[in-house]
Amino acid sequence: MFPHEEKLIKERLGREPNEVENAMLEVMWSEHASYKSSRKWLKLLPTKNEHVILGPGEDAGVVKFDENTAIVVGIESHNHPSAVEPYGGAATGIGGIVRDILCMGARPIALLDPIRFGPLEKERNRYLFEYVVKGIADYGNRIGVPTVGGETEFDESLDSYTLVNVACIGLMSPEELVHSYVEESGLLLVLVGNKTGRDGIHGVTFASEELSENADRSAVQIPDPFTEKLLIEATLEALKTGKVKALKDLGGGGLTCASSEMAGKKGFGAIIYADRVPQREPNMNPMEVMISESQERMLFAVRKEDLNEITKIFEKYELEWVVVGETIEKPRYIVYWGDEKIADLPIDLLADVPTIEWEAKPYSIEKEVKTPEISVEEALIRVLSSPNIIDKEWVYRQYDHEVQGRTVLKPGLDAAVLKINDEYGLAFVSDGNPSYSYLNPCHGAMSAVAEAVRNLVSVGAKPLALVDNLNFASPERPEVYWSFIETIKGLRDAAKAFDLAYVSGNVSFYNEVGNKPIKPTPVVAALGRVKLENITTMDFKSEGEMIGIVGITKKELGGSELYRVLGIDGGVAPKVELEREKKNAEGILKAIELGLVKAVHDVSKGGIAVALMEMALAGGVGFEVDINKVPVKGELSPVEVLFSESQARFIVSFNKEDLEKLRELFDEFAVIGEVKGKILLFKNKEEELARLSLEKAQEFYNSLPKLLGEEE
Amino acid sequence: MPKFAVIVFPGTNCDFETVSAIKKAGGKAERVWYKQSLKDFDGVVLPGGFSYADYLRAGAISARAEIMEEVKALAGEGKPVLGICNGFQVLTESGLLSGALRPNKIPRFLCRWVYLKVSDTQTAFTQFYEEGEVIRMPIAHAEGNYYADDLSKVKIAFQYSDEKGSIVEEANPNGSLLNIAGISNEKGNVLGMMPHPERASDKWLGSEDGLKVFKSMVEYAKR
Amino acid sequence: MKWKARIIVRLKEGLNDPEGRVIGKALKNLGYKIDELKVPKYFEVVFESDEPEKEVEEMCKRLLANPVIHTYEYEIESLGE
Amino acid sequence: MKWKARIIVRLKEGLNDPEGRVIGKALKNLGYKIDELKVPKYFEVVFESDEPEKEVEEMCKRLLANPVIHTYEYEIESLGE
Ligand SMILES: Nc1ncnc2c1ncn2[C@@H]1O[C@H](COP(=O)(O)OP(=O)(O)O)[C@@H](O)[C@H]1O
Ligand SMILES: [Mg+2]
Repeated sequence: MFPHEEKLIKERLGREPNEVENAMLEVMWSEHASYKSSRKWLKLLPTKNEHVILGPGEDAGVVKFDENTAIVVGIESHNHPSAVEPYGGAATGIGGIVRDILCMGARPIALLDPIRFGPLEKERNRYLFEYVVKGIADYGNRIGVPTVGGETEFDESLDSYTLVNVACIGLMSPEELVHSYVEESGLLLVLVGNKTGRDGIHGVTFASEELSENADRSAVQIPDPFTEKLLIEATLEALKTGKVKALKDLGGGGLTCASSEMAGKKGFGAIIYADRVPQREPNMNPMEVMISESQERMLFAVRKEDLNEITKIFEKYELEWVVVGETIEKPRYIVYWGDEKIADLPIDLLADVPTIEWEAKPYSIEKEVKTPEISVEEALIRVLSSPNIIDKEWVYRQYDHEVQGRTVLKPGLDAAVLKINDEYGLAFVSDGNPSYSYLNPCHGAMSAVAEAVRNLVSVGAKPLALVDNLNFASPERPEVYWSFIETIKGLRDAAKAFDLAYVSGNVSFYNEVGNKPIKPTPVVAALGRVKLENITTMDFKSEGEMIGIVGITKKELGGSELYRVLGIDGGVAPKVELEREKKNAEGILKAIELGLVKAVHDVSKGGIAVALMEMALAGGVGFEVDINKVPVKGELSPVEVLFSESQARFIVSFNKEDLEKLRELFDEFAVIGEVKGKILLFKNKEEELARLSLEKAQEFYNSLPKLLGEEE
Repeated sequence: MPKFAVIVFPGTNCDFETVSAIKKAGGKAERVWYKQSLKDFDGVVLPGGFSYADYLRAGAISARAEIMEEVKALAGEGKPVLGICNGFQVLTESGLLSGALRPNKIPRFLCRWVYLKVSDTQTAFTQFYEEGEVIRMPIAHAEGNYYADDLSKVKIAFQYSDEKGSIVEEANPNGSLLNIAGISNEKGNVLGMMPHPERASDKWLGSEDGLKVFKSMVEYAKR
Repeated sequence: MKWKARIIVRLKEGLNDPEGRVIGKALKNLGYKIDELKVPKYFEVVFESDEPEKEVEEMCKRLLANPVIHTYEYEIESLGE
Repeated sequence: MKWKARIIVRLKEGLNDPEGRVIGKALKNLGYKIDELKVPKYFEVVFESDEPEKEVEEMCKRLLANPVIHTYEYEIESLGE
């Protein structure tokens, strides 16, 4: 808390808060819980349209899939805890987002894990990477929620740090929605799940401070997926009774946050009997109990006469429960410890935190640079073997991505697809491009949305809704705050262009190590709806198919994978032209609907070269392309054509007879080659630029275990 | 129509899709919490998941639950008992099938599709397959490496194979003895398998090859 | 009477130990000269009993070890009343 | 010189320990009077070194334990040349 805030609290309260009150206010007024530095800007984001049942404001957003089906979606970061204890930090991140979905009334059905690390050459980064993945695997697998996709990125700027974001979706029918707030007094507040220990006592404030060298153990917790799984089943069974009046999980801010928000949102108050909370550690004091962030706990509001019916369900699942308080008419937040009243605050004092606007200072680092002289062949090999490009199979094979029996498109493709009913599936994907965002925060943010949309349409899905996770350094740095605002503007404009809304999101500030800010890292997760029979994949299907490119290639290599492997920091980041993005995406959907394309893949990291290689490897068949046929704007060398990361582009394969119909769908379309043989062959007119056997390419592509020192 | 109990232990997580697959195969099926009784059921399926979070050893704690006495009795009567993944681990841990499922040769969780050769069609769960038929199903486990010092009391039902049905080392995902993916007791009414037939019972999910496991079981239970 | 048992459950001789191998390899990669690394399971149990030896033996047989693949050993220490 | 280290890695006091709790409960269900059950990690490492103490300490810090949540202890025994 800042001094001016302490002063304001004293004024509003008319006295000094006591120690317990102060601790509670401290967590509620933290950046993490109050969004005080971001709230004002987040309001710029579009949050409503015909698909939105419930926008931001509760634990997760709700999207209409069809008349009988609603999808709950949320995204969360667990960066600091994962940097300190990767296994537990990442695992409890999964636990948190899953409970957010659950407490809206939905069964969690899938997870995504966009995760980012420093370079793998360093021991600490390998350690963080391996244990983050293991944490996600052990938790997600054990609770039976499939992790169906994600991102894995490595960047110098994250040395010894990690960004762990997780997105989750849940499935329910719209009338099953439960809210996180009560609308009557006299309800019992029932705390269910794990005992409360001294976990994360400084967690909320911790997440809002730069990572210090000796972060103490209160920052991290031991994950308990066993209890989480029981909580999921017990909660869903309790909800079936129709007698749960409000439901919230305990996350940041613990019991204080959950109960005060549940009671206060619609103007009621609460009395909490803190001494009733089951304690895991001896001699805990009231303050510790009230703000502990122990995991795997939920708070239910039920009427007295329904208590028995509901708690029987908890007992069936051998979950500990206790009536920890009740809601009252008066809008106060009162805490007892035995007979002693230890806190008594106006309930809105906890939630009503004034915004802070920091100084924002623009920066401009984009500038033309010359691409070094390098042969296509060498560039190809360097990029194909970059950790950012190679196959992430090592990661997603550790995740049960099939449990619950819905996963139609598995990880490794453009987007995952989950079967929702016999006719339709839900596509789910996440994207972020911090290297672009660093050079140009606004266009970087737009590209995250645009890429997510491209990934959705590539599998044949029509975009439905978005969530965003904004990972930034300290907002107190003027350049960072400016980049944050630019990011929001980019996210806003891109979403508007596609008629999409953000239904939920998360902001994580203060991501820095050793006094160095991270790159602005907005991560977007997107949902789409796809007719099962339209689902398209990126693998080349058979020899003889023609290869076409949609979109224009420009000299946009700033933040590209080529520049990264060549150690070039600057350059001009790809610019997003929203009209073009929209047109091309619609064209792709149309082409898929009409059955004109065999394979579709968006062009992203690594440019055309990587997109083609991925399509070839997925299909087990080679190609021959002439890059001279690629429509370009400006003067580009062959290397630049192949590795530019210009936006709004797709590669498609198709049968000759469909060429004319395809041309009609796009303003910018060119045939660049054909699917053929077992060789990846790049030509410039007649000149051969590079040739690589499928086998060799596969070897590069599968080199992650080797980079981790696993192969004998 | 025969009725199957799909037993749910704390931490079981493939129960719903297993019930669906049995229904699709023409049987009746119910999720049965491990404290309920198995009276009135014509067969039992122990589904996949992480009962007791796999703490100690996969399946070890569930195998000591009281309901397993009922499962043993039912098996003794000749009724079909199928253990899938964690269910297979429960069956070996409880002694209903001999041997043990050890950590994978690369000791971590592995989720991928595999080919299986059907090595024995004389069981309650494989009668609708052809001898030697090659089928596709996903595996998803960390402890599926079958080991036994004595194979005399079991029959091999499924083996990891290549696409053509050859039992080769490269096709062995977890280090299992003789590429064993599934075994049954001598009578063929108790079968455990690591691959997930319920995840291969819908064309949209990649294959319907697993459906015959349930169809065979339903048919067998009708007798 | 209260007791504390320290129980070690080992893989039978001759069975390969993928978990030990991988951790050993990871330590080798960090530069140590590892000949062998094993990760037996280890339990510390505080319990009440009149027949501690018999009960610990039973706990191992009935739950903590799997006789198909494991051997076990233990020490029992008295914690008094 | 060759050495054998026995390393025990424990969760710090007060941390949640679902694994120990679940296994302890399973033993209770079998009828034993369990007060507490813990499952520390246990490693037996045979290695070559000129500075065994220093290296074991390092192995713990770098890989086997995370000082944020774990404490560790070890014994080192000489196995001669
Ligand atoms: N951490 C991860 N968890 C699960 N799947 C992942 C992870 N990282 C990457 N993937 C999967 O690998 C594939 C390629 O990822 P990526 O290169 O980021 O895709 P794209 O460039 O199309 O956005 C995707 O299917 C993605 O879901
Ligand atoms: Mg890609």
